[in-house]
Amino acid sequence: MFRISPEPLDPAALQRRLLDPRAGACATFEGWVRNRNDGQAVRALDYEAHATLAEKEGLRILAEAQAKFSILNAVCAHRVGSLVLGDMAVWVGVTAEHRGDAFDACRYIIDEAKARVPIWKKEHYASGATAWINCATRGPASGIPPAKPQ
Amino acid sequence: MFRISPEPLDPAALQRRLLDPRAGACATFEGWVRNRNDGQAVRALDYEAHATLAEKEGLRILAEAQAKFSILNAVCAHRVGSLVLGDMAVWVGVTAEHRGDAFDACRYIIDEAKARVPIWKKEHYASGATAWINCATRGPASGIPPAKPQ
Amino acid sequence: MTKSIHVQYFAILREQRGLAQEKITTSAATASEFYDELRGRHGFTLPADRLRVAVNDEFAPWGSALSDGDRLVFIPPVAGG
Amino acid sequence: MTKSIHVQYFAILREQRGLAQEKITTSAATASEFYDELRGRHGFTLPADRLRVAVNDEFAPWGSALSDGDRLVFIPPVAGG
Repeated sequence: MFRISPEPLDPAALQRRLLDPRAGACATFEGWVRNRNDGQAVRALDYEAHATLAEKEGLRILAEAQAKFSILNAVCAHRVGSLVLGDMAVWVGVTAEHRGDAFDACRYIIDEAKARVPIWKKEHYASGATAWINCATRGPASGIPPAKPQ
Repeated sequence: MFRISPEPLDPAALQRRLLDPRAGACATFEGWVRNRNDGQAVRALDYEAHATLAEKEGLRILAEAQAKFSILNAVCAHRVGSLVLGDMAVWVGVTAEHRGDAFDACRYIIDEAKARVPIWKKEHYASGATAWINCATRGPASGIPPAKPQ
Repeated sequence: MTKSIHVQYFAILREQRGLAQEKITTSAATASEFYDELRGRHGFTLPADRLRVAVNDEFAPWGSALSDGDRLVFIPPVAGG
Repeated sequence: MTKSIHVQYFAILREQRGLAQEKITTSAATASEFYDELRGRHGFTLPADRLRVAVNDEFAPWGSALSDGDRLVFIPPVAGG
Protein backbone atom coordinates (compact mmCIF):
# COMPACT_ATOMS: atom_id res chain seq x y z
CA MET A 1 0.00 0.00 0.00
CA PHE A 2 1.24 3.46 -0.93
CA ARG A 3 -0.96 6.28 0.33
CA ILE A 4 -0.99 10.08 0.24
CA SER A 5 -2.68 11.21 3.45
CA PRO A 6 -4.09 14.62 4.36
CA GLU A 7 -4.60 13.24 7.90
CA PRO A 8 -1.79 12.68 10.44
CA LEU A 9 -0.09 9.31 9.90
CA ASP A 10 -0.86 6.51 12.36
CA PRO A 11 2.22 4.26 12.49
CA ALA A 12 0.56 1.60 14.65
CA ALA A 13 -2.31 1.23 12.18
CA LEU A 14 0.09 1.19 9.21
CA GLN A 15 2.27 -1.44 10.87
CA ARG A 16 -0.72 -3.71 11.53
CA ARG A 17 -0.96 -4.15 7.75
CA LEU A 18 2.46 -5.82 7.86
CA LEU A 19 1.73 -8.52 10.44
CA ASP A 20 2.64 -11.95 9.09
CA PRO A 21 3.51 -15.17 10.95
CA ARG A 22 6.43 -15.70 8.55
CA ALA A 23 8.00 -12.32 9.40
CA GLY A 24 11.09 -12.33 11.60
CA ALA A 25 12.11 -8.74 10.87
CA CYS A 26 10.33 -5.42 10.52
CA ALA A 27 12.32 -2.33 9.49
CA THR A 28 10.65 1.05 9.54
CA PHE A 29 11.61 4.57 8.57
CA GLU A 30 9.93 7.77 9.70
CA GLY A 31 10.68 11.22 8.33
CA TRP A 32 10.05 13.99 10.85
CA VAL A 33 9.93 17.76 10.37
CA ARG A 34 13.16 19.01 11.90
CA ASN A 35 14.07 22.45 13.16
CA ARG A 36 16.84 23.25 10.69
CA ASN A 37 17.60 22.69 7.03
CA ASP A 38 20.67 23.89 5.17
CA GLY A 39 21.59 26.10 8.11
CA GLN A 40 18.22 27.88 8.34
CA ALA A 41 15.80 27.65 11.30
CA VAL A 42 12.61 25.96 10.08
CA ARG A 43 9.22 26.88 11.55
CA ALA A 44 6.82 24.74 9.49
CA LEU A 45 6.41 22.87 6.20
CA ASP A 46 3.72 22.53 3.57
CA TYR A 47 3.61 19.32 1.55
CA GLU A 48 1.52 18.91 -1.54
CA ALA A 49 1.25 16.00 -3.95
CA HIS A 50 -0.32 14.96 -7.22
CA ALA A 51 -2.17 12.17 -5.45
CA THR A 52 -3.02 10.05 -8.51
CA LEU A 53 0.47 10.12 -10.00
CA ALA A 54 2.09 9.82 -6.56
CA GLU A 55 0.14 6.68 -5.70
CA LYS A 56 0.91 5.12 -9.08
CA GLU A 57 4.63 5.89 -8.81
CA GLY A 58 4.66 4.79 -5.16
CA LEU A 59 3.11 1.43 -6.04
CA ARG A 60 5.73 0.96 -8.76
CA ILE A 61 8.46 1.55 -6.18
CA LEU A 62 6.91 -0.98 -3.79
CA ALA A 63 6.69 -3.53 -6.62
CA GLU A 64 10.35 -2.91 -7.47
CA ALA A 65 11.28 -3.51 -3.82
CA GLN A 66 9.31 -6.79 -3.86
CA ALA A 67 11.22 -7.86 -6.99
CA LYS A 68 14.69 -6.82 -5.80
CA PHE A 69 14.58 -8.07 -2.20
CA SER A 70 13.21 -11.10 -0.41
CA ILE A 71 10.49 -9.36 1.56
CA LEU A 72 6.98 -10.21 2.70
CA ASN A 73 5.19 -6.88 2.69
CA ALA A 74 5.86 -3.16 2.37
CA VAL A 75 3.79 -0.09 3.13
CA CYS A 76 4.48 3.60 2.63
CA ALA A 77 2.36 6.60 3.54
CA HIS A 78 3.18 10.26 2.98
CA ARG A 79 1.45 13.18 4.66
CA VAL A 80 0.31 16.27 2.78
CA GLY A 81 -0.84 19.60 4.21
CA SER A 82 0.65 21.96 6.81
CA LEU A 83 3.11 20.33 9.23
CA VAL A 84 4.92 21.72 12.24
CA LEU A 85 8.14 20.69 14.01
CA GLY A 86 8.15 17.06 15.04
CA ASP A 87 5.26 16.03 12.77
CA MET A 88 5.69 12.84 10.78
CA ALA A 89 5.95 13.46 7.04
CA VAL A 90 6.48 9.90 5.84
CA TRP A 91 6.32 6.34 7.18
CA VAL A 92 7.82 3.26 5.50
CA GLY A 93 7.57 -0.25 6.92
CA VAL A 94 8.87 -3.53 5.50
CA THR A 95 8.64 -7.09 6.80
CA ALA A 96 10.85 -9.98 5.77
CA GLU A 97 11.97 -13.31 7.11
CA HIS A 98 15.45 -11.87 7.66
CA ARG A 99 16.63 -8.44 8.63
CA GLY A 100 19.03 -7.73 5.75
CA ASP A 101 16.24 -7.66 3.17
CA ALA A 102 13.94 -5.68 5.46
CA PHE A 103 16.57 -2.94 5.91
CA ASP A 104 17.62 -2.87 2.25
CA ALA A 105 14.06 -2.69 0.95
CA CYS A 106 13.06 -0.02 3.48
CA ARG A 107 15.97 2.13 2.40
CA TYR A 108 15.29 1.52 -1.29
CA ILE A 109 11.67 2.62 -0.88
CA ILE A 110 12.42 5.88 0.92
CA ASP A 111 15.31 6.73 -1.42
CA GLU A 112 13.21 6.16 -4.53
CA ALA A 113 10.14 7.86 -3.06
CA LYS A 114 12.14 11.00 -2.33
CA ALA A 115 13.61 10.99 -5.84
CA ARG A 116 10.57 10.08 -7.93
CA VAL A 117 7.20 10.56 -6.25
CA PRO A 118 5.46 13.86 -7.16
CA ILE A 119 5.42 15.41 -3.70
CA TRP A 120 6.62 18.96 -3.07
CA LYS A 121 7.80 20.65 0.06
CA LYS A 122 7.71 24.33 0.95
CA GLU A 123 9.74 25.35 3.96
CA HIS A 124 8.76 28.28 6.17
CA TYR A 125 11.77 29.73 7.95
CA ALA A 126 11.95 31.57 11.25
CA SER A 127 13.14 34.58 9.22
CA GLY A 128 9.75 34.73 7.48
CA ALA A 129 11.20 33.56 4.15
CA THR A 130 9.86 30.48 2.34
CA ALA A 131 11.29 28.16 -0.30
CA TRP A 132 10.12 25.31 -2.48
CA ILE A 133 12.83 22.71 -1.87
CA ASN A 134 14.87 21.71 -4.96
CA CYS A 135 13.12 24.37 -7.06
CA ALA A 136 15.67 27.17 -6.87
CA THR A 137 16.89 28.24 -10.32
CA ARG A 138 20.55 28.96 -9.92
CA GLY A 139 21.59 27.43 -13.22
CA PRO A 140 23.41 24.17 -13.88
CA ALA A 141 26.60 25.41 -12.18
CA SER A 142 24.87 25.31 -8.77
CA GLY A 143 25.19 21.58 -8.49
CA ILE A 144 21.45 20.91 -8.71
CA PRO A 145 21.12 17.93 -11.03
CA PRO A 146 18.55 18.23 -13.81
CA ALA A 147 15.54 15.94 -13.68
CA LYS A 148 16.28 12.54 -15.20
CA PRO A 149 15.02 12.43 -18.79
CA GLN A 150 12.10 10.04 -19.21
CA MET B 1 19.39 3.14 26.71
CA PHE B 2 19.91 -0.59 26.40
CA ARG B 3 17.48 -2.65 28.43
CA ILE B 4 16.76 -6.33 29.04
CA SER B 5 13.02 -6.59 29.68
CA PRO B 6 11.02 -9.45 31.17
CA GLU B 7 7.87 -7.49 30.22
CA PRO B 8 6.50 -7.15 26.66
CA LEU B 9 8.24 -4.33 24.77
CA ASP B 10 6.31 -1.10 24.23
CA PRO B 11 7.61 0.43 20.98
CA ALA B 12 5.65 3.68 21.38
CA ALA B 13 7.15 4.28 24.83
CA LEU B 14 10.64 3.36 23.61
CA GLN B 15 10.33 5.68 20.64
CA ARG B 16 9.27 8.60 22.84
CA ARG B 17 12.81 8.52 24.30
CA LEU B 18 14.11 9.43 20.84
CA LEU B 19 12.05 12.58 20.21
CA ASP B 20 14.31 15.49 19.35
CA PRO B 21 13.53 18.70 17.41
CA ARG B 22 16.79 18.23 15.47
CA ALA B 23 15.77 14.77 14.21
CA GLY B 24 14.68 14.46 10.58
CA ALA B 25 14.93 10.66 10.44
CA CYS B 26 14.00 7.77 12.70
CA ALA B 27 14.92 4.22 11.67
CA THR B 28 13.65 1.31 13.72
CA PHE B 29 14.09 -2.44 13.68
CA GLU B 30 11.84 -5.00 15.32
CA GLY B 31 12.64 -8.70 15.63
CA TRP B 32 9.52 -10.87 15.73
CA VAL B 33 9.12 -14.56 16.59
CA ARG B 34 8.45 -16.20 13.23
CA ASN B 35 6.82 -19.53 12.48
CA ARG B 36 9.81 -21.27 10.89
CA ASN B 37 13.56 -21.42 11.37
CA ASP B 38 15.98 -23.50 9.36
CA GLY B 39 13.06 -25.38 7.81
CA GLN B 40 11.44 -26.37 11.12
CA ALA B 41 8.00 -25.19 12.30
CA VAL B 42 8.52 -23.09 15.43
CA ARG B 43 5.92 -23.02 18.20
CA ALA B 44 7.53 -20.77 20.81
CA LEU B 45 10.85 -19.36 22.03
CA ASP B 46 12.52 -18.85 25.37
CA TYR B 47 15.03 -16.04 25.68
CA GLU B 48 17.34 -15.65 28.62
CA ALA B 49 20.10 -13.13 29.29
CA HIS B 50 22.88 -12.30 31.70
CA ALA B 51 21.24 -8.95 32.40
CA THR B 52 24.27 -7.19 33.92
CA LEU B 53 26.70 -8.20 31.20
CA ALA B 54 24.08 -7.76 28.48
CA GLU B 55 23.32 -4.20 29.52
CA LYS B 56 27.04 -3.35 29.74
CA GLU B 57 27.77 -4.82 26.31
CA GLY B 58 24.63 -3.24 24.87
CA LEU B 59 25.66 0.22 26.10
CA ARG B 60 29.10 -0.28 24.55
CA ILE B 61 27.42 -1.04 21.21
CA LEU B 62 25.25 2.09 21.45
CA ALA B 63 28.34 4.18 22.25
CA GLU B 64 30.13 2.67 19.23
CA ALA B 65 27.17 3.60 17.03
CA GLN B 66 27.29 7.18 18.38
CA ALA B 67 31.01 7.34 17.53
CA LYS B 68 30.75 5.79 14.05
CA PHE B 69 27.65 7.55 12.74
CA SER B 70 26.22 11.04 12.94
CA ILE B 71 23.17 10.23 15.05
CA LEU B 72 21.21 11.96 17.78
CA ASN B 73 19.96 9.10 19.95
CA ALA B 74 19.69 5.33 19.99
CA VAL B 75 17.69 2.89 22.11
CA CYS B 76 17.59 -0.88 22.18
CA ALA B 77 15.45 -3.18 24.29
CA HIS B 78 15.47 -6.98 24.27
CA ARG B 79 12.78 -9.18 25.72
CA VAL B 80 13.50 -12.21 27.90
CA GLY B 81 11.13 -14.98 28.96
CA SER B 82 8.69 -17.18 27.02
CA LEU B 83 7.53 -15.77 23.69
CA VAL B 84 5.01 -17.05 21.17
CA LEU B 85 4.59 -16.45 17.43
CA GLY B 86 4.39 -12.79 16.52
CA ASP B 87 5.82 -11.54 19.82
CA MET B 88 8.45 -8.84 19.64
CA ALA B 89 11.89 -10.05 20.77
CA VAL B 90 13.92 -6.90 20.17
CA TRP B 91 13.36 -3.24 19.33
CA VAL B 92 16.03 -0.83 18.06
CA GLY B 93 15.38 2.83 17.27
CA VAL B 94 17.80 5.50 16.07
CA THR B 95 17.26 9.19 15.31
CA ALA B 96 19.52 11.36 13.17
CA GLU B 97 19.34 14.55 11.17
CA HIS B 98 19.58 12.52 7.97
CA ARG B 99 18.32 9.08 7.04
CA GLY B 100 21.60 7.48 5.93
CA ASP B 101 23.11 7.60 9.39
CA ALA B 102 19.86 6.51 11.04
CA PHE B 103 19.67 3.38 8.86
CA ASP B 104 23.36 2.54 9.14
CA ALA B 105 23.44 2.93 12.92
CA CYS B 106 20.22 0.93 13.40
CA ARG B 107 21.67 -1.92 11.39
CA TYR B 108 25.00 -1.73 13.20
CA ILE B 109 23.28 -1.96 16.57
CA ILE B 110 21.15 -5.00 15.75
CA ASP B 111 24.04 -6.79 13.99
CA GLU B 112 26.39 -6.25 16.93
CA ALA B 113 23.73 -7.02 19.53
CA LYS B 114 23.01 -10.37 17.89
CA ALA B 115 26.72 -11.20 17.73
CA ARG B 116 27.92 -9.98 21.13
CA VAL B 117 25.22 -9.48 23.76
CA PRO B 118 24.83 -12.43 26.17
CA ILE B 119 21.29 -13.41 25.25
CA TRP B 120 20.33 -17.00 24.48
CA LYS B 121 17.43 -18.42 22.51
CA LYS B 122 15.81 -21.83 22.86
CA GLU B 123 13.43 -22.80 20.10
CA HIS B 124 10.46 -25.09 20.69
CA TYR B 125 9.44 -26.87 17.50
CA ALA B 126 6.04 -28.18 16.48
CA SER B 127 7.66 -31.64 16.54
CA GLY B 128 8.21 -31.33 20.29
CA ALA B 129 11.98 -31.00 19.93
CA THR B 130 13.89 -28.03 21.34
CA ALA B 131 17.26 -26.48 20.54
CA TRP B 132 19.52 -23.78 21.95
CA ILE B 133 20.34 -21.76 18.84
CA ASN B 134 24.05 -21.67 17.87
CA CYS B 135 24.92 -24.20 20.62
CA ALA B 136 24.92 -27.42 18.59
CA THR B 137 28.25 -29.22 18.81
CA ARG B 138 28.87 -30.63 15.39
CA GLY B 139 32.57 -29.87 15.31
CA PRO B 140 34.41 -27.23 13.33
CA ALA B 141 33.59 -28.89 9.99
CA SER B 142 29.91 -27.97 10.42
CA GLY B 143 30.53 -24.39 9.42
CA ILE B 144 29.73 -22.95 12.85
CA PRO B 145 32.38 -20.33 13.49
CA PRO B 146 34.13 -20.51 16.86
CA ALA B 147 33.55 -17.68 19.30
CA LYS B 148 35.88 -14.75 18.68
CA PRO B 149 38.86 -14.92 21.03
CA GLN B 150 38.89 -12.05 23.53
CA MET C 1 -4.50 22.70 -35.80
CA THR C 2 -5.43 24.02 -32.38
CA LYS C 3 -6.45 21.84 -29.46
CA SER C 4 -7.83 22.44 -26.01
CA ILE C 5 -5.50 21.26 -23.19
CA HIS C 6 -6.31 21.02 -19.50
CA VAL C 7 -3.27 22.01 -17.39
CA GLN C 8 -2.80 21.46 -13.67
CA TYR C 9 -0.15 23.39 -11.73
CA PHE C 10 1.54 22.27 -8.52
CA ALA C 11 3.88 23.82 -5.99
CA ILE C 12 6.10 26.58 -7.37
CA LEU C 13 4.33 26.53 -10.77
CA ARG C 14 0.95 26.98 -9.09
CA GLU C 15 2.26 29.96 -7.15
CA GLN C 16 3.93 31.52 -10.19
CA ARG C 17 0.78 31.06 -12.28
CA GLY C 18 -1.54 32.13 -9.47
CA LEU C 19 -4.03 29.32 -10.08
CA ALA C 20 -4.17 25.53 -9.84
CA GLN C 21 -5.62 24.64 -13.24
CA GLU C 22 -6.84 26.12 -16.49
CA LYS C 23 -7.93 25.16 -20.00
CA ILE C 24 -5.72 26.53 -22.77
CA THR C 25 -6.13 26.51 -26.53
CA THR C 26 -2.79 25.96 -28.23
CA SER C 27 -1.24 25.05 -31.53
CA ALA C 28 1.84 23.49 -29.87
CA ALA C 29 2.57 20.05 -31.34
CA THR C 30 4.34 18.53 -28.32
CA ALA C 31 4.39 18.79 -24.52
CA SER C 32 7.77 20.45 -24.81
CA GLU C 33 6.58 23.17 -27.20
CA PHE C 34 3.54 23.71 -25.01
CA TYR C 35 5.65 24.27 -21.87
CA ASP C 36 7.90 26.74 -23.71
CA GLU C 37 4.78 28.65 -24.77
CA LEU C 38 3.44 28.74 -21.20
CA ARG C 39 6.80 29.64 -19.74
CA GLY C 40 7.02 32.64 -22.05
CA ARG C 41 3.49 33.71 -21.16
CA HIS C 42 3.62 33.19 -17.36
CA GLY C 43 7.28 33.70 -16.50
CA PHE C 44 7.90 30.27 -14.98
CA THR C 45 11.46 30.24 -13.61
CA LEU C 46 12.14 26.53 -14.09
CA PRO C 47 13.46 25.38 -17.48
CA ALA C 48 11.90 22.25 -18.97
CA ASP C 49 15.00 20.17 -18.24
CA ARG C 50 14.29 20.57 -14.51
CA LEU C 51 10.70 19.32 -14.93
CA ARG C 52 8.93 16.14 -15.93
CA VAL C 53 5.58 16.06 -17.65
CA ALA C 54 2.55 13.80 -17.19
CA VAL C 55 -0.09 13.36 -19.88
CA ASN C 56 -3.45 11.95 -18.83
CA ASP C 57 -2.11 10.86 -15.41
CA GLU C 58 1.00 9.05 -16.70
CA PHE C 59 4.57 10.29 -16.91
CA ALA C 60 5.33 10.89 -20.59
CA PRO C 61 8.26 11.96 -22.79
CA TRP C 62 8.63 15.68 -23.49
CA GLY C 63 8.29 14.88 -27.19
CA SER C 64 4.78 13.44 -26.76
CA ALA C 65 2.34 14.76 -29.35
CA LEU C 66 -0.62 16.66 -27.89
CA SER C 67 -4.20 15.69 -28.66
CA ASP C 68 -7.34 17.73 -28.15
CA GLY C 69 -8.64 17.18 -24.60
CA ASP C 70 -5.32 16.00 -23.10
CA ARG C 71 -4.73 16.66 -19.42
CA LEU C 72 -1.17 17.84 -18.71
CA VAL C 73 0.74 18.26 -15.47
CA PHE C 74 4.21 19.76 -15.29
CA ILE C 75 6.13 18.17 -12.43
CA PRO C 76 8.60 20.46 -10.63
CA PRO C 77 11.57 18.83 -8.86
CA VAL C 78 10.10 16.61 -6.14
CA ALA C 79 10.98 16.74 -2.45
CA GLY C 80 9.06 14.15 -0.48
CA GLY C 81 10.25 12.69 2.81
CA MET D 1 46.56 -23.07 46.52
CA THR D 2 42.81 -23.64 46.39
CA LYS D 3 40.22 -20.90 46.00
CA SER D 4 36.48 -20.68 46.20
CA ILE D 5 34.82 -19.64 42.93
CA HIS D 6 31.19 -18.69 42.40
CA VAL D 7 29.97 -19.98 39.01
CA GLN D 8 26.76 -19.01 37.21
CA TYR D 9 25.37 -21.12 34.35
CA PHE D 10 23.13 -19.92 31.52
CA ALA D 11 21.18 -21.54 28.72
CA ILE D 12 22.59 -24.88 27.55
CA LEU D 13 25.19 -24.97 30.34
CA ARG D 14 22.49 -24.44 32.99
CA GLU D 15 20.47 -27.30 31.54
CA GLN D 16 23.48 -29.63 31.29
CA ARG D 17 24.56 -28.81 34.83
CA GLY D 18 20.99 -28.97 36.19
CA LEU D 19 21.41 -25.81 38.27
CA ALA D 20 21.91 -22.09 37.78
CA GLN D 21 24.82 -21.42 40.13
CA GLU D 22 27.16 -23.07 42.59
CA LYS D 23 30.28 -22.41 44.67
CA ILE D 24 33.25 -24.61 43.76
CA THR D 25 36.64 -25.04 45.42
CA THR D 26 39.36 -25.49 42.82
CA SER D 27 43.10 -25.40 42.39
CA ALA D 28 42.82 -24.31 38.73
CA ALA D 29 45.13 -21.37 38.03
CA THR D 30 43.18 -19.81 35.12
CA ALA D 31 39.60 -19.53 33.82
CA SER D 32 40.57 -21.89 31.04
CA GLU D 33 41.87 -24.63 33.37
CA PHE D 34 38.79 -24.19 35.51
CA TYR D 35 36.39 -24.70 32.57
CA ASP D 36 38.27 -27.83 31.49
CA GLU D 37 37.91 -29.18 35.02
CA LEU D 38 34.16 -28.46 35.08
CA ARG D 39 33.66 -29.80 31.58
CA GLY D 40 35.23 -33.10 32.60
CA ARG D 41 33.11 -33.26 35.75
CA HIS D 42 29.73 -32.24 34.25
CA GLY D 43 29.94 -33.36 30.62
CA PHE D 44 29.44 -29.95 29.04
CA THR D 45 29.25 -30.48 25.27
CA LEU D 46 30.67 -27.09 24.23
CA PRO D 47 34.47 -26.78 23.99
CA ALA D 48 36.06 -23.64 25.47
CA ASP D 49 36.74 -22.17 22.03
CA ARG D 50 32.98 -21.86 21.49
CA LEU D 51 32.53 -19.95 24.77
CA ARG D 52 33.58 -16.66 26.28
CA VAL D 53 34.16 -16.12 29.97
CA ALA D 54 33.27 -13.25 32.27
CA VAL D 55 35.05 -12.67 35.57
CA ASN D 56 33.31 -10.43 38.11
CA ASP D 57 30.79 -9.18 35.56
CA GLU D 58 33.32 -8.26 32.86
CA PHE D 59 34.36 -10.25 29.80
CA ALA D 60 37.89 -11.53 30.44
CA PRO D 61 40.61 -13.48 28.62
CA TRP D 62 40.58 -17.26 29.09
CA GLY D 63 44.09 -16.94 30.53
CA SER D 64 42.89 -14.76 33.43
CA ALA D 65 44.30 -15.91 36.78
CA LEU D 66 41.62 -16.90 39.30
CA SER D 67 41.46 -15.31 42.74
CA ASP D 68 39.60 -16.54 45.78
CA GLY D 69 36.01 -15.23 45.72
CA ASP D 70 35.88 -14.57 41.95
CA ARG D 71 32.50 -14.82 40.23
CA LEU D 72 32.70 -16.60 36.86
CA VAL D 73 30.19 -16.92 34.05
CA PHE D 74 30.77 -19.09 31.00
CA ILE D 75 29.03 -17.52 27.98
CA PRO D 76 27.65 -19.99 25.42
CA PRO D 77 27.25 -18.79 21.81
CA VAL D 78 24.76 -15.94 21.93
CA ALA D 79 21.56 -15.70 19.86
CA GLY D 80 19.68 -12.50 20.59
CA GLY D 81 17.32 -10.84 18.16
